[in-house]
Amino acid sequence: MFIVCSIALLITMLLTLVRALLGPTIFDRILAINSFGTKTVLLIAVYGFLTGRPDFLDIALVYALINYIGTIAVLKFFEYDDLGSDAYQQDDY
Amino acid sequence: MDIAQQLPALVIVLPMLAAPLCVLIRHSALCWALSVFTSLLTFLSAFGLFNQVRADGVIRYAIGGWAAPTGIEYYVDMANASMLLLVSFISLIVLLYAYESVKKSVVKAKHYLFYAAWMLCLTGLLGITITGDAFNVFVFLEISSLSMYMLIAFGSNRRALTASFRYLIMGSIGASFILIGIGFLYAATGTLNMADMAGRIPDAEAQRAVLVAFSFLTIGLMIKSAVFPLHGWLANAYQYAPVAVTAFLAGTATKVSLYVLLRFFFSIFGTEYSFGYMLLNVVLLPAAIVSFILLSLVAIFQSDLKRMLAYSSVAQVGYIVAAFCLATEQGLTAGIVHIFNHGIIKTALFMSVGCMLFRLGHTHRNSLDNLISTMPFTVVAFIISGLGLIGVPLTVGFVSKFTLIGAAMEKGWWLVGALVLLSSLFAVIYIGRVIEIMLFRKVRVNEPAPVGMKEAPLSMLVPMYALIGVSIWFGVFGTTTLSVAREAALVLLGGYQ
Amino acid sequence: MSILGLYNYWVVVALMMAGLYIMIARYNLIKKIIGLGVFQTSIFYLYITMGKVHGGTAPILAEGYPLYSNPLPHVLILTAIVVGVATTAVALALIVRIYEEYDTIEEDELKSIELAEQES
Amino acid sequence: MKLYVRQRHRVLQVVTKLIIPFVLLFALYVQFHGDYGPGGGFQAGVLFASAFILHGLIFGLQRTRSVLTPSLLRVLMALGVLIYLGTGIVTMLLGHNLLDYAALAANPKTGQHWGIFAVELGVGVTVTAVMVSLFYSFASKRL
Amino acid sequence: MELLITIVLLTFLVAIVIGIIVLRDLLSGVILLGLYSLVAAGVFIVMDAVDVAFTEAAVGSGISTILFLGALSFTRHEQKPRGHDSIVALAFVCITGGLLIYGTLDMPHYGSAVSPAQTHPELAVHFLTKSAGETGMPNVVTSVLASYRGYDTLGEVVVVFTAGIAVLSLLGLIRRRPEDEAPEDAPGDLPKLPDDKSEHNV
Repeated sequence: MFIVCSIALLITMLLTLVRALLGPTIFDRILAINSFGTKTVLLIAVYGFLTGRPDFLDIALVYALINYIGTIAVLKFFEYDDLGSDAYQQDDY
Repeated sequence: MDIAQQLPALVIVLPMLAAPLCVLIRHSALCWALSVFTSLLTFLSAFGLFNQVRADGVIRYAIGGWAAPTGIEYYVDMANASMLLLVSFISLIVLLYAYESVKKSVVKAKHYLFYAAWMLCLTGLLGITITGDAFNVFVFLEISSLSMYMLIAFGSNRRALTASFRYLIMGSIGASFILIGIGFLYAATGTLNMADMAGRIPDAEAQRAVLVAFSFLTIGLMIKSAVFPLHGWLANAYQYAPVAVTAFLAGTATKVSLYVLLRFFFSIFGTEYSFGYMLLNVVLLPAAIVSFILLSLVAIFQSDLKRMLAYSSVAQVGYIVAAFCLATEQGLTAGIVHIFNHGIIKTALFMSVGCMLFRLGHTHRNSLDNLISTMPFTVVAFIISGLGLIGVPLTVGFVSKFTLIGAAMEKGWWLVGALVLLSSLFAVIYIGRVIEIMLFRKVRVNEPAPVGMKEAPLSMLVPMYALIGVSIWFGVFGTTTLSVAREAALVLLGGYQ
Repeated sequence: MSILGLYNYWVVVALMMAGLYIMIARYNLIKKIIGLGVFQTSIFYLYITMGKVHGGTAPILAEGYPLYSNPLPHVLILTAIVVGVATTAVALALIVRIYEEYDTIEEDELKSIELAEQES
Repeated sequence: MKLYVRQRHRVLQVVTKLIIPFVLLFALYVQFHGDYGPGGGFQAGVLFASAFILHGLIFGLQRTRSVLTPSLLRVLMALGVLIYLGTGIVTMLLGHNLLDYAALAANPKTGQHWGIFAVELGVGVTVTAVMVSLFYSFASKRL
Repeated sequence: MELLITIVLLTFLVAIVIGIIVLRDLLSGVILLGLYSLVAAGVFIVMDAVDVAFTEAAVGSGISTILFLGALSFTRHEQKPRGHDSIVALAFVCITGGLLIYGTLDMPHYGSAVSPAQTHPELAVHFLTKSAGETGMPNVVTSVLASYRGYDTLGEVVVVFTAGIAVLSLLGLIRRRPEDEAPEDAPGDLPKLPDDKSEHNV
């Protein structure tokens, strides 16, 4: 069960990787990499159960978090060319 | 707390403590005072340690209370006790000297960062020297390297930045190679402790992993100690760093890497393996000879004093490596004694150049006409240490070159001895020309005399002359350093107990 | 299994060399640092490979697992990762300063600017 | 136009506001659970820092900087090293070797616990401060 | 299964590195480097190095990507089409790689339990069998990191600190031109530089 699952995940990872490498525009890459990260999170979770030590799910959490932050950073960089800007919000939030 | 017992730890802990304190204090003069005080205490600890080692032999200090191969230990014998002494002494002297020149060349708001980086660099260099653990060498190497990049980037010319960056690239490749080497050694022996490793290598010698580890460590350390084909980073880094930093680095950084090289070749791999089986001579000796011949020649054609001295440094590293290649007790003694002597002379030379820089604002050889009339003390200091660099009798340079040539003769390497003499001739040329200009060439008529020219401030002259005093002392009474160097050589050749 | 026993090492070597190549051959300074990242990560990989034991599990002791992988390479690499990111940060800061001073981050342009400066 | 600009990243802002406390909580968990599971001071420090980085990315550096001021960061940076080194110095003062945590309590095992706790705290503080300050330095292009 | 995952992920790594070499756009390079770290961290998990994977994911693909993006925002994003055919570099790399391959030929195979590194009685074996009794921690990596090799970790913290002050001195916590002598970062009220975009991206 877990084995089939991980093989399926590896295949989808391969597909997104292809898009990440070939992707004509930068958005293709960003999207591909974001979903690649998600697949990695899943793979780690599955692998934890596969080897019988599911207590390492913490790491999957970190991956998810880093993936989120990384994607936001790349997008913000792409849009504003400056990571620290707050140009889009002048007053309350 | 029993101070005598804690000396090995104090040598590291004191400067390491001073760095964050500097960041907390943030007051320029106070940070300087703290750094000087710390350097003094470190020097005293190193001195105490040196005496202990001399009296009782090897000291092993188990950090964290975990006995050697399990934990990390400080392993202090004659070889590194004397290196500790050299590094902490040069740091102390140059720091005393640095106050004025830093005040002039570094933005005031960053003084505390400068001194913090200095302390970190000192920590790193001392940490590399004192440790008995191979991986720990890498960690402290990175502390010293990162702080060096930062110190070099303090230089006022924008080229300091590119110099620092190129050094960073080379240094990172070197450090990564060292990391790979240590990894292969770990794979082959299963241990990281140097003494334990030395004991296990004879059994693992047949493995290719050891061979690869040896090659990678050699290349990595050659980069770090600027041996000929891999010396590219050094000239710019020395030229564009603030002069106090150059003086400090010239006396310590490459020397510590050379010490690590010694440690790995002679104590860990063993003379037999390094020179008998791996034929290290075939690679290293030509590199060393090219170093001291070619780069002495290059030095002749440099019009900037700092750059000239930088190339001369590479040449001197060549002497030291050539001495190691002899792989005899005599040769090793010559190499070690030259590490000390060159450390002292080159630091003194850079300090005197710094005095000129402080007053003139530049160090072009051709504009130093008749400098003796305005800055007599600086010029005399330059001349004395320049003579030491050439190797005139009664200077430290003579002691080490004499020993080196003697060792080469003893081994029957006449050619090496002759080439050393030839390269000394080149040194006569490049130092001699500068001296000639400073003493005899008249000020050109249509050039206005520099306004406000006077001798460098006392706070720079006094430390410089203290260092020159030391160099004269060891030049006249060369037997002291020679006997220490011989003991160190014996320890290194004898391997770990 | 034995055919694949060294596959790991070879791939790691290839990755390392690719990183080193980017570092040496590319003129763009940021690209050099990207190469450094690849190079260092591959070295970490080399170390971790050495620590792995077949049938072992992560070195967090628990009931019912008799065999663990070697924890020492993990510790060393934790330190090395930190060193790596420290180096990267310093390098990038230098690059930003270089760009501000020279208005370029291409190695060959920097060289020609410096050469012109030296001649004048 | 102004209205549009203000509303632009509302979803991200709300989501981030919700996430940040959990990230901090998770960082604390990693910091103090490092003895039993994966993690420790370094990882926790990075997670702490990433919470602030996330805040900076979404709400702009100005606001983040009013929470965690640069001078505070500088103090924290040094403080972490001092905590770590201080632990070592205390063990030296107690007559043991550098970083021998057994000195910290009568029972060596308890001493180890205290020592590792203190040391990990030091690591966490320095790493958080340095990572956030690196972000400040590299993100303040237009400030 | 384990082996399969390892091999597939390794192949991904190779593909990513080829991408990094080929692509000229620096932003793509940075993103791919982050991805490289993420995949490498995945492999570390398969190789039982959970702590390392944790750190590599957080640092390699989190922090350093952000640092790279920050640096990119100050500089140009395009790599100029040069620096491709360096024979010397290629030769150097090939020799080094060949040496490494040569060295690994008689290495203990992947996963071997009888290599010197696994059987050293005072290191690997000591840590796995005695650390729980000596430090009372189930996570051997933490106990080795903080206690047995606590000194290395001290060095590591100092390295981080060094990087912190190095970047502080190079860039400052608030960017401004180097000749600007104003007192350093006053907290609270932040001196706003004139809104001049040309200042940094000329």
